[in-house]
Amino acid sequence: MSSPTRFKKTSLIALAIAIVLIIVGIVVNLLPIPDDSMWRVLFGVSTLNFTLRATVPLALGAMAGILCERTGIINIGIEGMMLAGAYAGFVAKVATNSWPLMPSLLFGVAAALLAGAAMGYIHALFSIKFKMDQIISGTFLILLAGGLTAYLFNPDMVAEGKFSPIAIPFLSKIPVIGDIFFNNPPITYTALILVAILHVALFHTKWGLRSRAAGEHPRAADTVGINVNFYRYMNTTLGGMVAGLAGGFLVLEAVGQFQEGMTAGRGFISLAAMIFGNWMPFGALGAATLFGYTQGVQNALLLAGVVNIPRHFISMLPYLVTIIAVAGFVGRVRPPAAEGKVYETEGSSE
Amino acid sequence: MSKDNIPVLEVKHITKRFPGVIANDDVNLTLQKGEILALLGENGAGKSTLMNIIYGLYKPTEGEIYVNGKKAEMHSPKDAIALGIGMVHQHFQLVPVMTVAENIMLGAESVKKNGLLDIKKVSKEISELSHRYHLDVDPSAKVEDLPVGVQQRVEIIKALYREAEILILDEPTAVLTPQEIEGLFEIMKRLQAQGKSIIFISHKLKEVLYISDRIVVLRGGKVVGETTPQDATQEKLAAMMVGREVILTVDKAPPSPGNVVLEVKNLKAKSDLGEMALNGVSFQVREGEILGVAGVQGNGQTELVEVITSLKKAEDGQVIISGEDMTNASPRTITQKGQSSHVPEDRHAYGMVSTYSVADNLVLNIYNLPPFAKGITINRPAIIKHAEELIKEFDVRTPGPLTPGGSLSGGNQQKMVVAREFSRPIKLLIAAQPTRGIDVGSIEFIHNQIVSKRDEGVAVLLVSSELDEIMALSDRIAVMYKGEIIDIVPREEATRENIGLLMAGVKRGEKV
Amino acid sequence: MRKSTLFILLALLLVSVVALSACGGKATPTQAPAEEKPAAEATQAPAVEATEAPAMEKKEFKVGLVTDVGRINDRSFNQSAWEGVKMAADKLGLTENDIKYIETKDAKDYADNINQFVENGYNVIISVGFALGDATHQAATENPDIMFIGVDQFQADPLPNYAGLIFPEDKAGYLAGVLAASLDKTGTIAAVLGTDLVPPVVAFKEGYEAGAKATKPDIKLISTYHPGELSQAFVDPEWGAATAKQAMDQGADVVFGAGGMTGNGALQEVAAAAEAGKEVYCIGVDTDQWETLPAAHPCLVSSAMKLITPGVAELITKAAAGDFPGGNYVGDVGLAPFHDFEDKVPQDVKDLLAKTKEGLLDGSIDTGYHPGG
Amino acid sequence: MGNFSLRRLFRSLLIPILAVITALIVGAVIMWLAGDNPIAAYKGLFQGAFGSARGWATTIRKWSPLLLTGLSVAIAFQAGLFNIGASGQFMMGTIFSVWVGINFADMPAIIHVPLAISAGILGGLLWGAIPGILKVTTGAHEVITTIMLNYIAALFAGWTVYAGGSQGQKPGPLWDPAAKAISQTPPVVESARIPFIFGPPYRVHWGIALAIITIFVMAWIIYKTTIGFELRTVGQNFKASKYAGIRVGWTIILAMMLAGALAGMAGAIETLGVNFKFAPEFGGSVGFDGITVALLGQTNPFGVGLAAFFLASLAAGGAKMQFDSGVSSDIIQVINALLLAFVAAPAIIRYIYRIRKSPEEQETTPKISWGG
Repeated sequence: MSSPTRFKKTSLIALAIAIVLIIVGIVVNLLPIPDDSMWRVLFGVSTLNFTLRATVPLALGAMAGILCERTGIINIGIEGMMLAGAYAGFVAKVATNSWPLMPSLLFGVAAALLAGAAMGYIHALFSIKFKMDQIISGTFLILLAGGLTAYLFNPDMVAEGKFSPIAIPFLSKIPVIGDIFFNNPPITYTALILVAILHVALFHTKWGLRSRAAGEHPRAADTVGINVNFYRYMNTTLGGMVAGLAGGFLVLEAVGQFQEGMTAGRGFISLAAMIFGNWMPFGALGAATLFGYTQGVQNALLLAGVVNIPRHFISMLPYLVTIIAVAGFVGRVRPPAAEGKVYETEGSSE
Repeated sequence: MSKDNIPVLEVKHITKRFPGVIANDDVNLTLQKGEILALLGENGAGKSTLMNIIYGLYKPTEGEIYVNGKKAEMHSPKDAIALGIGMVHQHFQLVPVMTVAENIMLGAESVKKNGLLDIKKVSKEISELSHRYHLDVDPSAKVEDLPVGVQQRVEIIKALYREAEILILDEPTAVLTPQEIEGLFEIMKRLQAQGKSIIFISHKLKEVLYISDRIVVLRGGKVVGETTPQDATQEKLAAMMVGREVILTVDKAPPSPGNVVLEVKNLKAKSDLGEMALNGVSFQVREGEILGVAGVQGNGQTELVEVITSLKKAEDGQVIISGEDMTNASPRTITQKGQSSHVPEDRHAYGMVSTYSVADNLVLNIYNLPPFAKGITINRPAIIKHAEELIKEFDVRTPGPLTPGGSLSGGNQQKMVVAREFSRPIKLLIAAQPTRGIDVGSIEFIHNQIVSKRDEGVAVLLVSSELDEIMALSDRIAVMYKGEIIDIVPREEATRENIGLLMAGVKRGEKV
Repeated sequence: MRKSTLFILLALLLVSVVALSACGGKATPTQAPAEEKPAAEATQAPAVEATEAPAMEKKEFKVGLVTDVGRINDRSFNQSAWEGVKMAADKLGLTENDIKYIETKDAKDYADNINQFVENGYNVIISVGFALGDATHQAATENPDIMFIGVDQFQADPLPNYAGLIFPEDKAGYLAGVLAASLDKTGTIAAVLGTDLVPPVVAFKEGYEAGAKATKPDIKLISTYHPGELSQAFVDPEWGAATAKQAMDQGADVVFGAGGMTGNGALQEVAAAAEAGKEVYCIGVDTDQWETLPAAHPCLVSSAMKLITPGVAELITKAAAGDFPGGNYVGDVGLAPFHDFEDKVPQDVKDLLAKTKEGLLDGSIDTGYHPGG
Repeated sequence: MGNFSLRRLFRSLLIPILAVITALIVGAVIMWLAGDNPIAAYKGLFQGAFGSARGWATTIRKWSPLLLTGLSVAIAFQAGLFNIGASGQFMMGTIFSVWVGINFADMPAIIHVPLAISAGILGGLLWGAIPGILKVTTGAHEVITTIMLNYIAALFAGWTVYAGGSQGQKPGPLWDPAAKAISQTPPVVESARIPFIFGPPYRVHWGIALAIITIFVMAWIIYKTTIGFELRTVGQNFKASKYAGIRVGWTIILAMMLAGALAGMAGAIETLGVNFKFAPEFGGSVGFDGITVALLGQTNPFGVGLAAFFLASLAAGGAKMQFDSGVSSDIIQVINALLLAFVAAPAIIRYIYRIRKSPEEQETTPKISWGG
């Protein structure tokens, strides 16, 4: 029996890139190549570590997008959801600075999830109940989160401490792989696990089956008694939560502080990763890795002092790749069929 | 017809109103166990609405439904499914990107202890069902890769998987090839033998006579008759289905056909779904004659008109207008150079822009011609003046030329479209369903306009699924069946019965 | 579910976020070092007072400050400049109503924000950051009666009513480089820098590298500028942190973080590593970051300081006294105290630093940074 | 008919007006919750925008870019397209106009200024054409492509003025060597600067007149020409426009080119009238503000003019608001966001104020097709 999930071309390309990267990384770091060789610069542990770190928020953002879009709600507001999560996580962390570090950080994560969920719920409410154009609703979330967090943020608030890496026993001792994958802070692990969970959930559970049906053919779902809008509300809210976690990652794990506009376009690159990954969790992870790697390698080149290509062109890569993907130049990506359409239960007439 | 045993399904006094339309008007229906009940009726007779009510998709405005003698409260298909009702929709409700097994279990999933979907178990059950009813499907195939006939089997298994005792098949043969239809009938017989009760919806007389135990005819939302295949003939059923109450007569002189204006040669085209909808259609229309295209909706008439007017691409063949090959020319070339008019079938989608004023709608496809435009500037006074004249001439009831077209009544919207299309000098008129969904007064008016165009020497191609309209207006009648013109009958030789038989795919001289 | 869902939801969201913000804001003062307080309160003070206080009193001396895109309490140069204003206000006996600031939100608004003060009859207007140079120069030309102080604004074309407060950042960087090279054990040190689009940052970097090389000629230097635009370069702590990590992965054990929030991100990353037991140090920039960035305490040996606060205060005082110096005014630089690392820095390093500072001041040591001319 | 049209005018204005009022009220509630004084804030805002000659000057100066980007988004909406790309088109307009502006020093102003503005228009037009062409030829949705093109434009613009790095990176072609390490262009030469109507300190330039003329030109194009008729028909009813013989693909590309041209013109006017140079930080939120302006103005050019004036006054009053009341001007973005929500979903306003939708009333939100 063939698997019910067939990867489309682009998601395969994205995934293949990620896998090649890892394999080359392992080989390069195990072979006795001099430290200052170009191979070490391009695929050194430090570069791959940077890649993973840049990948995590992008992957989480892409998962948020997949959650919403797979049920038929377009989400261009990931950026806003992330920012809201980042700010809420930060405020909660600051408010509990006096607690022991771990509970305080976890409280921060909870707040980030909650704020993200609230943003997701607002998006669902506007899109479904008030029939607002979903793109405009997403734009609204971006503007609202940007404005509100900037308005409320006070730099005198200082968060103390952030998540530190947790080395996984034994696994972290594996050369190269251990350094890259098994010595990370908790949200990084969560993000990677989440991609796998989301993949399984989408393609191998009742919830996933129904969610996808709501996004592909809501009428078909309705005729077998599935409440389409319930799934849309639920998944958009969950998507918001995941985006909120991406914000929480930035504040509570990566930086330790909040900064106005600190998501810095990551929401949009997540969107790009989701599209390039063809709305598949692993495809999107692959794309996010590729985009993360462009940042990592850019920095590695800068650190090595050998860069001669203007960095602007390297930074353009994710955006160019996305345009190429949506234009169908590399095996066309296919969004969920019912995306962006309001589903009303009773047809007006035959 | 009352029997002692309780009917599995009983529908009492169902009325369903949509804004401006009564789709079902006090409908009563019973279904016995193990019976195949055919529900016969033309398009728009209210069959699908009735079935959607039974299936819990629509709420009836009035009336009650009883299942196995118990009153059923139906709020959603979930309730209907729980009561053992299954439906195979006319447009398959299958998710194309999912596999057969996924589609079948959707909403009634089988889950393993660890929370994951139990595809294996479902596949096994599907295999059992397909074995028992000879419904061959591969549970792991993707639906979008399957031919239509197999997709239909998936729909049937979907209902059986939910242990449906009552099966509603909504126009199941509409999309099938003759071989597939035969297969379907075998399946239906087998289901019947296993004690399932079936409602079979169709407008194809032959099929209904062949398969059903009992026939109920619906027209205009009402039940107009009930019979059995033993008591009925195709002619009788056709008369019942089409009805005789509204016979519109139009006074017209005998035709005086001139040169050929429109010639269609071996035209082939695909439907929006990518299937062949036109399989080599050829005909001619001459000056001063009306060629009526009759046929049950969905036999390629829509595509025929769209291809001639270049709204759809022809795959093969030729469209020649006034001697010039205009196959796949731009719509503007067809209208303006080909001096043709088109009253489109779906006026809301094609014929008008509902947010535009009546005046703008009246120049929708001629806004770029003088006097409405000079260069790129639009001459608004000319457009308004034009509108005022046409409103008067065609008796379009509107508060004024600046009222949005969408706020007019259906009949007046159509008069607006007709006014635009009939008011300019043309050689060819293509009118598709020109009187659909409008009031009798407007129908009469539009019919007279069409005839007067003919009398002016215009070649008219009239496509209608209203047999009365075809009979009243046409000089020759072409009948379409499955993307082909099955026959062209001169008006004098045409009767309601022989055209009705042709519409059902029965050729002249062919025995039923 | 339909009724008032929206309102309950929006209300809940807003109230909780706003309330938490307020509560978070209050929580900090008890934790942050005491010296920080004036700045924190100052942010609220003008807001409350301004609406209540009667507008006009006698003849006044009023001082206004326009920030670069950023906050007044940015724990960096905007804040230092504002503290200079307050220091001068104390000295001159000005009330809180006589000093005021505007935070710039958009680079296009510099001129408008300066004009707010011009229109309201302010005597001295301070603009912070080289980016305001053009707007300040224009305003100074248009308003010869008002005195302007431009922090980090080099004057190529001096005006009598416009003083550019500039710093020899290369010298501060040089000291930091000497310190870094002295503490280094792995042979590799790093600098995570805001952007090469801004001369002071370049000066810091060049000085840092020269100082390090002078101390340990074979030292390996990893220094990176933020690759983004000016608008992101100073406000991308995640990049700073990730780059610091990358540098540490490549063996760096001292990291100089110079570049606003971006640099702070780097310092915090190093601090986290230090806390986890790694022997790494970090050096801050602009102000004594021990005071402004408590999160960096585990690694923060010192900071390469620009003494903006006293520089601004001095210029304001001079303006009040009527001997305002137009043109370039060079402020002081230096290293911040070692605080908790006092014992970790060997005496010979301290001596070396003292000697180096002397040499830099008397010109016997050249940092090698001589931009354009 | 007099009464009838007055009622319709009132009806069409009701939702935007209520949206503005509601946004201001919700904004006030947020300020109040955050411990700020909303009354003082709004007073400062109003005085800042209209309380003095300089306030008026600032409002007017901020009006033209908002107006033009608003028109850019609006014209795309008219054709059923969602142009999130105004900021990228603005950026390309800036780059093109600044290139002309810093060169040709000996050209008379009467030629140089129009030439530089036209260059900006061309830059935006070309950048706007890309998503149009991609949509028509490959079906790529303009929302995705314009978002991506915004980033590409910003990076490209950044590269043109890149000062070069200390590690041997080459500077960009428009970089001003006199600016040393700073990434910016040289100042636009005198002859290419748009003259002032009111010189310093007001600095109101003739660009605003150009912008106002553009309102009329756009209104003329949209409502009085066959091109406008085609744009609107494609936007209202895709199928009917095919039926009407309109070249749908070309019309979509044209709409995106017009949209791009308008945003590019905004960039040119800002560069030649206000900034006189380009530096990467001159981008701001013009693109998103344009969406709010277009929707608030109901995509009608005159409505867009009014809406842009309103948003310009908010932006202009921000400094004074902060100065007087201490309320951070970030609240203005919050108000803009709320405004966007309330105008884009009239259902919310109807829900709050229990307004029934009259049957003949049309949705004010433009129709945007997704995936089609």
